[in-house]
Amino acid sequence: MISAINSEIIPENWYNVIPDLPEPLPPPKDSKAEFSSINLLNKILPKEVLRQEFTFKRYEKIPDEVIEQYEQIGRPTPLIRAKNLEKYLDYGGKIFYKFEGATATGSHKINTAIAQAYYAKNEGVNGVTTETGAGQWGSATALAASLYKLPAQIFMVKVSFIQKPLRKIVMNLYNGNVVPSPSNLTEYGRKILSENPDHPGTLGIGISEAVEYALDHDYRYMVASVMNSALTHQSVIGLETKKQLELIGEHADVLIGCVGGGSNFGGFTFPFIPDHPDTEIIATTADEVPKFSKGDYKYDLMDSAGVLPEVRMYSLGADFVPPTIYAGGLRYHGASPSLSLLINKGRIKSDEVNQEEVKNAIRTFANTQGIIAAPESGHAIATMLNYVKAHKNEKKTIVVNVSGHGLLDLSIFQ
Amino acid sequence: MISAINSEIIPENWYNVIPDLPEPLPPPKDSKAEFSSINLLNKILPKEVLRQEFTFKRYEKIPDEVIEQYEQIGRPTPLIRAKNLEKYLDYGGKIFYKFEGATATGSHKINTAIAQAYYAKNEGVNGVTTETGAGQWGSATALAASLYKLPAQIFMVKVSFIQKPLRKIVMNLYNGNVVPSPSNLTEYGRKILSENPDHPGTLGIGISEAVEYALDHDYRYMVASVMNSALTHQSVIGLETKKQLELIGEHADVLIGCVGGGSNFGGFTFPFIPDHPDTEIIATTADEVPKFSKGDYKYDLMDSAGVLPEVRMYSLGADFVPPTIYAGGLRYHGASPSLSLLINKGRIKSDEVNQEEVKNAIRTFANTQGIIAAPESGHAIATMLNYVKAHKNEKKTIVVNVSGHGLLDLSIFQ
Amino acid sequence: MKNLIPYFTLGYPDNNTLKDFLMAMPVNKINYIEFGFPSDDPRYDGPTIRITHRVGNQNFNDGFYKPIFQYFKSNGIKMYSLSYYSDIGPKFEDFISYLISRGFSGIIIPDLIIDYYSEAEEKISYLNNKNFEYIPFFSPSTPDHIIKKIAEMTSSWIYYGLQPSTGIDIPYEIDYTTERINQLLPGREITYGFGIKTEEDIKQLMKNGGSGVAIGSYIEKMLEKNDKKGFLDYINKIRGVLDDE
Amino acid sequence: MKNLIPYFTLGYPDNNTLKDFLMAMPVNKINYIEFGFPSDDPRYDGPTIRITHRVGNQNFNDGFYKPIFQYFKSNGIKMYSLSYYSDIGPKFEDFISYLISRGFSGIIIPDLIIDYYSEAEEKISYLNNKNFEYIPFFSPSTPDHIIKKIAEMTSSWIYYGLQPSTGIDIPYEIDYTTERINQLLPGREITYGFGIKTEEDIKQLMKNGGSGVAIGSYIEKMLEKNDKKGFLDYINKIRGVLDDE
Ligand SMILES: Cc1ncc(COP(=O)(O)O)c(C=O)c1O
Ligand SMILES: Cc1ncc(COP(=O)(O)O)c(C=O)c1O
Repeated sequence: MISAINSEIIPENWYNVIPDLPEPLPPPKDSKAEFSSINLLNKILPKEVLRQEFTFKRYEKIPDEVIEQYEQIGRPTPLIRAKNLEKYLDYGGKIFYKFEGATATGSHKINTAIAQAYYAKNEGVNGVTTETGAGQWGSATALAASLYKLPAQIFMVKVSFIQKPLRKIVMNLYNGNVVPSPSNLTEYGRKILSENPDHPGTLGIGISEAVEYALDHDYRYMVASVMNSALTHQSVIGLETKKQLELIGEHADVLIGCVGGGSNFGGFTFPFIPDHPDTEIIATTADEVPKFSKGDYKYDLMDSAGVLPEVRMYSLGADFVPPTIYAGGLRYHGASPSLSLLINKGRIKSDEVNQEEVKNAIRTFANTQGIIAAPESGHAIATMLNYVKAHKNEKKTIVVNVSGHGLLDLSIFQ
Repeated sequence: MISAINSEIIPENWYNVIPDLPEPLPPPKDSKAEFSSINLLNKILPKEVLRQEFTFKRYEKIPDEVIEQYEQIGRPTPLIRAKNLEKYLDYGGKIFYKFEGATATGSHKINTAIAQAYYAKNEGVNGVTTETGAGQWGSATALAASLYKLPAQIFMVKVSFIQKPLRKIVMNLYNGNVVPSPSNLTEYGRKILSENPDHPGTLGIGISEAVEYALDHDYRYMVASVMNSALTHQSVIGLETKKQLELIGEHADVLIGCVGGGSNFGGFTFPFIPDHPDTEIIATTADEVPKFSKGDYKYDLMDSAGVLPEVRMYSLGADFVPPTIYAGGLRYHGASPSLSLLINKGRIKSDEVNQEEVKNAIRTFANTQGIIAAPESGHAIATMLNYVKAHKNEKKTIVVNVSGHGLLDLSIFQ
Repeated sequence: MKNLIPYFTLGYPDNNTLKDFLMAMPVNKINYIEFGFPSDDPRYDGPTIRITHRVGNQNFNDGFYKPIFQYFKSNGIKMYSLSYYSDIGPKFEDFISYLISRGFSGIIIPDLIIDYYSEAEEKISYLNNKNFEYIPFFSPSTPDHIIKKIAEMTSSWIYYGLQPSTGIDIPYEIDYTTERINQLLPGREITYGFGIKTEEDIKQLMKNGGSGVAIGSYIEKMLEKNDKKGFLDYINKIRGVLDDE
Repeated sequence: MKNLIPYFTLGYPDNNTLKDFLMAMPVNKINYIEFGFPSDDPRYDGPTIRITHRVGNQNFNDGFYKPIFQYFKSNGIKMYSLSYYSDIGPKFEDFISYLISRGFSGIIIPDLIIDYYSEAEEKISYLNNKNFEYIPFFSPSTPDHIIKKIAEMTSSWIYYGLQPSTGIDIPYEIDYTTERINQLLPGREITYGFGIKTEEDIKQLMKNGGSGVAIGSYIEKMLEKNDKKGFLDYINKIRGVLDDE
């Protein structure tokens, strides 16, 4: 919204949690003895992104050009008190939700996509490339690239490409070139296709194709989540939320968000870590992907193809194949290292919810608040509803991050 | 967005253009000699809505409970300067857009739905009912009813019901009961079905069914557009826009919006009528529904079934059947009487754009501003792009109303 | 004294019944009377009065009413014609001459400023020149600036319709209405009409500065039922209400 | 004098070549030396040094190096061991006794506060009690409060790695880094290492208060090529840069 107050709500700096973690963050490491995938990052990430990946700087200035685009795509996003829901639940406390679905591409993903595309553009590269599963990240990448007039080459897991034709339309409207992966745009893709022309594709194959494409065409690879730089960019969510709460004189007792790779969750909650020691923070995952309860806190591959480095995180194993759940964005086997550390040290709690709970939560949220949440965000809402039930008589101020809208995922209710 | 400034942007009163029209508004009249469809309104509309339909009051206080729900569903909506588009067009003037797609149901329709449902609830009726074509209005009605805990019975034109299954899911998520019309819930529907079980339905049949249902069940009928009360409720769009422009010290030289029945357009532009005599105002329709250029300014039926009164308006005839254009909301044969009068008197200009222009406009807007506009709103954007081209060297401040998002209409790009 | 202005469509329900009612009316209780000349398209009237026009159109006969008009004129009761411009427009001057010849004081033309606004100024000047009262007809949908402008072109009383059409039961707001009208037309004689609902409302209108009320649909219903007693009681009752104020 | 601290993985590329380089090194140009004890899992080292561990693991032989350690000790050069806690943890006290017996002054344990933070305090106290220097190893990902806390538990110099792992070319920011470190650890002796890129950077680090630099990957590459002259030139050059400051 254009108003005098906008510039006060969008922060000037991103927040990086590294210097405020309870213990040192185990750095990424190479999984192979001879080949440095950390060095590979040097060739495929914009220099600035790489720097931010390993910086100890607590505050990172957001470039003016990025702030301008944040405003263009709908930042600050609203923080709304869910009064109808409070009444429906007969809850004496307060429930707020931050709505990242209000951004142009309908989820928080655009926050880091814009930053990464900006840095890539600044370094004079030819374009950007990435992989996408359900298509949220591909959409954000396509739009961000378009905003900075860069071509975007997107490798979409073939089975999703076929199942979700609307996502392809969205990416095309944003000027993105989308191909089903495996594709014949890369040697790696061609090899797989020659072995099995009907290969359904995987995120790992998509990453490998995107990385190869980046190296061959002087493109840069865009990182969707998990890595620290992405979480830093997403901190715009939490920083806005803090400011918005401050403006109305509220203090968050509880923060709740959902975790795929951890980017919306980290972006939303980490800015509260340094100065809100008493705020309860809860990370929700799907029952079907129980990374925090059944996963190990260990070094593991970020991607099943082993192209990217290993990081220390909660992981169900890089080759973990979850059931085809409706929340595509939560199928990831691990979680961002900083988030994993905070969970391991007990600063952040975790919760798991099942499909039925999530669907009901989305329904309740829709018919009280009007917002049809993304299936991923539905998990956070379900945890919030359970929390209210379990703490009925404590008048807490609960803030939940609704990371995206679900208008392109309605088929789960069919 | 929750912030100190919200309450300053959402107006306290709606604006009613009647007392500021250049000439007296011809009142509605009955089309049949013996039967008063104006009297019928008395039985099917909430009393307050009916009063607002014929009031001369320039300002109508928005009830606190309505303002509260306006905030809940995302008001104020953003007014964003389309800087990326300005750059893309190399335009020396300024382009702003008001984005009604940011509301919960994704279009301006919710603004009047909330008001009507509130008044119905207040009068202690059993529920609300309406007809819907493409589904935008049905979604708004369902949510508004749910917010005030009223049942909603929605008659959806059968052919759309079949073609747009996602819309049905949305209405269900909002607790709405949706049936394909003709249905067997009404005598009228049963009669039609007995003659032709495969009847595809029409808006006229839907209206007749809804009116019958309202009379039989002590429900109230919800009015989507055309009528003055709906335009008054929609004035929240223009009043917010005025305030937002004021806050940033801008003056609108040109206002552009699209016209189906005229509710988003009237709501957006009318508040500028009394004190912006020099502001150019342009109403866009589809080439295929050339009501302002080829229609007559005459008394005509509001609905093809002749249930509602006749009004004086630009009309292509109540039995006009437009080609199946992609913008369902613009197929209406007429336009609100007050808007028609303002066009007839030359205060408001009109424009028509064709499908290809509209698709290109939506594309351009998407890849510069990130917003995928509704096909209806795409018409306003197309007119704006043409305007900029034709007035390249005049540095105007143009404000366009983007009445909804197009995420549930993506198939037009397939 | 506040004005009570009864309305009759000429020829309804038939000439004799109407004459019977008219002649029974106590002339000391009224000072204006409004006669509807049957219209082919009485579009701003509600269903009750619409029917009277259809019936009246069959029955109306100038010869029959000439002495009746004469009777009211000689009793000092001012007569006003209610006519649609869509009917009289083509023979406007003839029709005005006719009204003058029958002793009418003025005319109410509900569709003139609505559907023929561009001709209104000229016609009003014409009437002014003829010294024939043009009674502005305003309603909630008349814009403020037009109320002012038209009122300034005339000096007679003003007819304000509370409803968009006669006999239609739509919520209206008396205090707001009179406040608006008093503000736009300070000191002007205002008659309220078109679907006034209760005696309470009449009291309120008068208390707020109204100078009279016009009664139509209610009377037509009693004519339809040939309920002369009911009609006379009603006239007396309303007269009482007006005098109370 | 600013410190130049060369790093060598013991046993790389083979015992004799390494000895050749070590004995050729001008002892007046260095004051500290860092010896990597070959690790099974040198996970915080980059690819260059990772290989040296694998090779060194095959070749290392205490008997061979005992006189060399003796040589440095007698020349007044302080020796520090770089060892992974994952290797030495199970036999920690024995290993420290061994290092003391070989004349070492202290130890750098890169994974201690990262992967074994809960054991760090106890181990550091143990080393303090033994009067054996524990050299804190910090990097960009060490949180502020931990830098402070660990530094307070020690009094020796501090090793700050500019990179997440050795020999990796990731952008770093010298001014921000030294500002942070000077603020957190005022007056403390800081050695910078892990992938310093240019002589300019070394100058800048020293100008901003650094007390020395550690050089690793570059030296290992010259050992691999058996380029003793290159190695000696490099030592001289860096010495010059440090002395310039
Ligand atoms: C709407 C939405 N929420 C959440 C996620 C999970 O990702 P992350 O944990 O990185 O926020 C995704 C990923 O696709 C998403 O699209
Ligand atoms: C998004 C959108 N815009 C515009 C319209 C046109 O209606 P109106 O002219 O009443 O605003 C519709 C109607 O369905 C709509 O859904």
